[in-house]
Amino acid sequence: MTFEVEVNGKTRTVAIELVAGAEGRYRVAVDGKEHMVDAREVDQSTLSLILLDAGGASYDVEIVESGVAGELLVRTHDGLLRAVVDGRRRRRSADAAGGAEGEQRVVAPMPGKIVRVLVVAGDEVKARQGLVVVEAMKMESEITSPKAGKVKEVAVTEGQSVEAGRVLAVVE
Amino acid sequence: MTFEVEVNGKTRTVAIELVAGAEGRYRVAVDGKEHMVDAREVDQSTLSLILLDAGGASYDVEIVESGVAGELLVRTHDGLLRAVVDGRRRRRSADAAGGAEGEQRVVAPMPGKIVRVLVVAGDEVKARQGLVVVEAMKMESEITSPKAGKVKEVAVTEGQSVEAGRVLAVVE
Amino acid sequence: MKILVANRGEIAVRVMRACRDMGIATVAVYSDCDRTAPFVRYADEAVALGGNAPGESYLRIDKVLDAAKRTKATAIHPGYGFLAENSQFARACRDARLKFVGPSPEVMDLLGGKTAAREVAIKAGAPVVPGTDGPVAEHLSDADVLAIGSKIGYPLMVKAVAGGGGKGMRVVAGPEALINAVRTARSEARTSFGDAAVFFERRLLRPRHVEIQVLGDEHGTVLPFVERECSIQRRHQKVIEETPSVVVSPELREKIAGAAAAVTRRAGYTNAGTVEFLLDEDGQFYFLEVNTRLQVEHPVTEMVTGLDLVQWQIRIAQGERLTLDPSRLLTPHGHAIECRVYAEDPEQKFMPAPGLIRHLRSPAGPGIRDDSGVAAGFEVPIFYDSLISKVIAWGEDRQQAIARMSRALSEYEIGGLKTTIPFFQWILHDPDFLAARMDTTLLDRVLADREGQPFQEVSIASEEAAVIGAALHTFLQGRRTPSESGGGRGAATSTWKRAARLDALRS
Amino acid sequence: MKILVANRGEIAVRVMRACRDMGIATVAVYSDCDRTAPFVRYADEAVALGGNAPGESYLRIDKVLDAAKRTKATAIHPGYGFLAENSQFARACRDARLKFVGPSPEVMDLLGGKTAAREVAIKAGAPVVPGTDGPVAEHLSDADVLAIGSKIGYPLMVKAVAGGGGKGMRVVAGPEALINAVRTARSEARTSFGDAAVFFERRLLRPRHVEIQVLGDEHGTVLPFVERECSIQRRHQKVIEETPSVVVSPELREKIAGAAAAVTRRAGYTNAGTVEFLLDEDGQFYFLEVNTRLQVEHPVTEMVTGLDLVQWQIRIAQGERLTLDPSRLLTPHGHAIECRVYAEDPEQKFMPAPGLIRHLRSPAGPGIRDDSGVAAGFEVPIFYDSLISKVIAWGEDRQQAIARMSRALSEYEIGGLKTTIPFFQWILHDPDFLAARMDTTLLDRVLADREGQPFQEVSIASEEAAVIGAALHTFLQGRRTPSESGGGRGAATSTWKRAARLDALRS
Repeated sequence: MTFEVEVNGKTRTVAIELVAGAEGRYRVAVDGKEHMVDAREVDQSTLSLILLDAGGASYDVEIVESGVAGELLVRTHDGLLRAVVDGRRRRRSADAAGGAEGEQRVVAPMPGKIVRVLVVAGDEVKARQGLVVVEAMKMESEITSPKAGKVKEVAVTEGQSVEAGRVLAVVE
Repeated sequence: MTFEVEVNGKTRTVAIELVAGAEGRYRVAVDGKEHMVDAREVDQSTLSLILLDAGGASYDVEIVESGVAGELLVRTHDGLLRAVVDGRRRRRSADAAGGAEGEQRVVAPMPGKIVRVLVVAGDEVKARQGLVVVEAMKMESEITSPKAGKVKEVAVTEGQSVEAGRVLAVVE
Repeated sequence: MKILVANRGEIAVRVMRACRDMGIATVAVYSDCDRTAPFVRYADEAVALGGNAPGESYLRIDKVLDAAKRTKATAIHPGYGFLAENSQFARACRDARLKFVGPSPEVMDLLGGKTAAREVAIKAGAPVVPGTDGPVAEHLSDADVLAIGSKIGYPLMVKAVAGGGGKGMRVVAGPEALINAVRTARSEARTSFGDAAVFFERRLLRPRHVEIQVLGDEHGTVLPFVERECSIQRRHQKVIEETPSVVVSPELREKIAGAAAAVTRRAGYTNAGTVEFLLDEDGQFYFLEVNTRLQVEHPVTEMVTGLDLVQWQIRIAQGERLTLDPSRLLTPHGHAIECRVYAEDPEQKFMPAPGLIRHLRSPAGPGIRDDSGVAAGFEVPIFYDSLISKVIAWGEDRQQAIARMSRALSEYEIGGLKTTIPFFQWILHDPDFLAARMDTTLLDRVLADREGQPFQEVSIASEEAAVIGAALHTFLQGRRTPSESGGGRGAATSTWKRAARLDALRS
Repeated sequence: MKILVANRGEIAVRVMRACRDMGIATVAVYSDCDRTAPFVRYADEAVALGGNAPGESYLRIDKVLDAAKRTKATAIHPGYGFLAENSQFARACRDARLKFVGPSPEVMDLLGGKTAAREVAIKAGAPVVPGTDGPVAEHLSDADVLAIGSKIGYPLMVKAVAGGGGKGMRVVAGPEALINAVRTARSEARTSFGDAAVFFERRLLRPRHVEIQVLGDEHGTVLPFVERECSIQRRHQKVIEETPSVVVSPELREKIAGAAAAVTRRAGYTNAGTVEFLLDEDGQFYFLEVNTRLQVEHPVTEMVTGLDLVQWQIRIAQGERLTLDPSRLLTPHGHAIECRVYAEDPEQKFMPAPGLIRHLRSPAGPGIRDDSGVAAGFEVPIFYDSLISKVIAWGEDRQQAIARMSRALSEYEIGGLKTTIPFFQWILHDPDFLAARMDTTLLDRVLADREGQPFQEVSIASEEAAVIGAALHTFLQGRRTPSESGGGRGAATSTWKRAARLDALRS
């Protein structure tokens, strides 16, 4: 079975094949590079991997859903990575990235409360100019415009609570 | 909804009723004694209970299956109890208890390995005389006869591995 | 004695642990979103305050006192933050015949306001930073405010009189930024502390933040402790604390501790408190303020002195005398460091990262203490501080403490939300940090320099393991029958929620 | 340096933590049933030994050395148990140019056998318990054996020469029980250590078990530590250890430590070891044996001296000199206690209780260290020792250490199997234990007296909460759709197992 796995901006093709007669044994090819892997599910969030070909390198891999659809958070010994399997790309990254061309939807990066709205529809804004201030965990974060342009729409009001990913404003 | 709950040898009748409009709120009657309970599932094994009628007494109750069919292990702050709900009595307790009348099946109290068989079918044995020796975790445990009588059957052989609850011998 | 803990999170658990160690019953009070938080489950009794925002829950004096009355609590421990430095609350406790575990409201009034505390310090002979003698009046014209600024000199700090934790605080480089800084500081101060008053203080260039823990009993004894070094700050918020400071000699320690004791003695201080100082490169130190409460970073002091500060707070509140050998408190045994694990995404400018903790495994083993306020299945709320845990490492020396901290952080598994752990793993290997070349501006400067660079360096091998893990995870998920995936990974609470939703529908 | 840890469970994790603190790479070796054990996941590399029973896995010198060769390990840490005191293994490591982290095989031969060690002790001037000068020959007639017994006098102890941990040990009250005791002790010794040799020793009536940790470097320095009190034993197996002993004065400490140092110096001891003594009510002490390895209870010594004994083992193996101040090692800072959490059912005569850990939450907070070898989702195997975790509590004094231990045990949630925690909660409140009136016979006597009584006293309120919890649990389970219950509580590994079974069917 083959999967496309995107981690750190790179997409790799991973082919997985069961090895007959050995519990938890898989032949895994990452972009054609073969590994013999002993993989066991330790608990609901943890896979223990031993790469048998690489002198038995042991990896404890914690995998949970990130909350963004289709995205996994994968933690190994030395860091936390986002992984998207089979191109189920998260919408937020598609929004946040992609340069400052065309109409831009500005979304809430975390759940919180709108404490100030700094612009109204029709305002001309500079790149990085503040649009709204979101408060969460006693911290106020100014959400800024990704580009110079005109505010097409302000989609929230002061005092409103928002979920992560909620559109706050549109700049065109 | 009503349940029969057996804990510490006593069976109580517990009636549970949802309280409308309040999240996690239940009216619980234990043998007719009413409690207003705020109950939340914290994780897969843990219920947090607050007994609202009793000054807000807070109990963290860990509940897992004991491995014996129908039996739950319930841990509170000051101890671990076995609970059987709705009379799904465990077979082992029925075997082990119940005095020394009639034919007795002697079962393995834990998984392990039979290291010695001390009797053969037909032997006369005294109460508490050793029948087999089971080894687990580097400890040898002598499994004894619950009564004086005759060994009707020895169901295991030396070197054999047994699961908990496996019949080892029958004494009549 | 029965103690109501008027707080939440890790500090509520911390206080309750001390109570349990002493055989004292505990009462938790909680907001709606904290219903399943560990401190609620740890308490002997728990009373709902209702609401979520601090102003509806943990800051409601009336509700807290009502909970105390209902549960027949005899004392209240305020933790830090929320009502801990609110003298009105301390007074209301006294009026309700509840022992407040902290200093008297009079002392809080005297030392809690930064400008009044400054006066006490001057009278006690402690050196202070040049600044305004009191709050800058709100009705002054911009021109008047600018005149005051010029008199103090730039750079200067605008600080909330009632402040703490970097809230309501602004650094002003020159007159052009002053008026705006005063406005935003006042606004933040009003939101955070309900008091908009601010004052100005000269900003030292590269000072260290050094502070002295004190304990005072109710019989006139005040004892100072070995210093804590808290110079690693991000936007005036401490992120790493340690003790002792490598730049403080035993002689200098005597002097700073002496000044701290003099200030608090003069104020008639009782219970636990901390006197904060700035320390210049030339060894000059300046009184900054007094925190009239237990501090977040108190565990490092506990690790090197062996004293349980919360137990001592309670013993003092019970009227006990401080019978400790003063020299012991000034003689650290080894070295201790604390990292504050925040639910923030260091890779996104430390943006708050509340959310559901889907998996949790805490570090342990030699030299490690984890004071956590969360558990698997708990949803870290958006309403409060983002601190979820404090990892404290002890070592024979600083190097061992750092090595153990780094190991402990590598063991910490917090699944489901972003934390500052990758940031700590980076700073713990920073050459300036390792050499203890630090001042309160270090971290902000370094962070500005490396803007955009990720903190973690995942090795190629680890990245490959992550790729393999993600693919195998998906492979195994796919092999499950549809009925199984419902109860699969990270879905610890989903079944519950579904049941709850059903309830809601029926009712 | 790269260290292969030739052990499993908590001690393998403990050693690897020290390695990670020191930046040293680690290799785990594991049996089939230990595949998902925490120590395998913690290691940088892991090599399967195959098999389960110790004789097929952890005792296979050839397999362990092969794993070291394959992973290019440069040193081997043996932990305790298994091959730790096997001089053949130490010799095989030397032949394979692997540094064995422990004493030389020659020292192990000299001190590992209890009868040879006794001779060294006599020569070093340490007092010894009267007993046979060597093993009791296997070919002797019962009459000859009985004659030896009479010469020593009753009660006497039959002990395995290669023994440890109470295995192969029998107390014999009179001649009528001697022959049977020798037979069963030999059988157990053969099974446990591969050596059936036993010897006899006079049994002191109510001795305390007191032991001295030593460290020796490879340059001739041997340093002794403050004593550990290990008198709380069940059938010669330690269950609680503490330091210091309340009955050992600084003067007595000097004497016992001096004797321990003399014995080990005479043997040319290197690395970590422990010299065990019996201590009479009148303060007389007798050499018992030397354990030529790290001990289970080493953490209590670490807690009161601040030294990391495993790090020192490694540093000594690297050729470092012991530059420690000897007086520091004999001056305890506070008090430390360890409880060994075994997977045993105390209510069923401490019957082994292996099984799947369905839920785990470890204690934490001030003064608590948890050295655990298990995790949620791990199935504690039937093949090895039942130790799953060690809880260590530190306090300023014994009372605080005990209170914290009791609190920590109340926090410990190990779901799915029985442990000795309820037993500890009982003994920690026993008046004799609290007063430290203890000897090695105390626990067995008290246990015999209370036969059948449950250890835990669950309050009526708690019992009611348990009843309500069990009913609500069943109520909520019933409200789930059938598809949900499959992935419900405690079923963490079931989906995996199902997938594995499917694989097996296909292949």
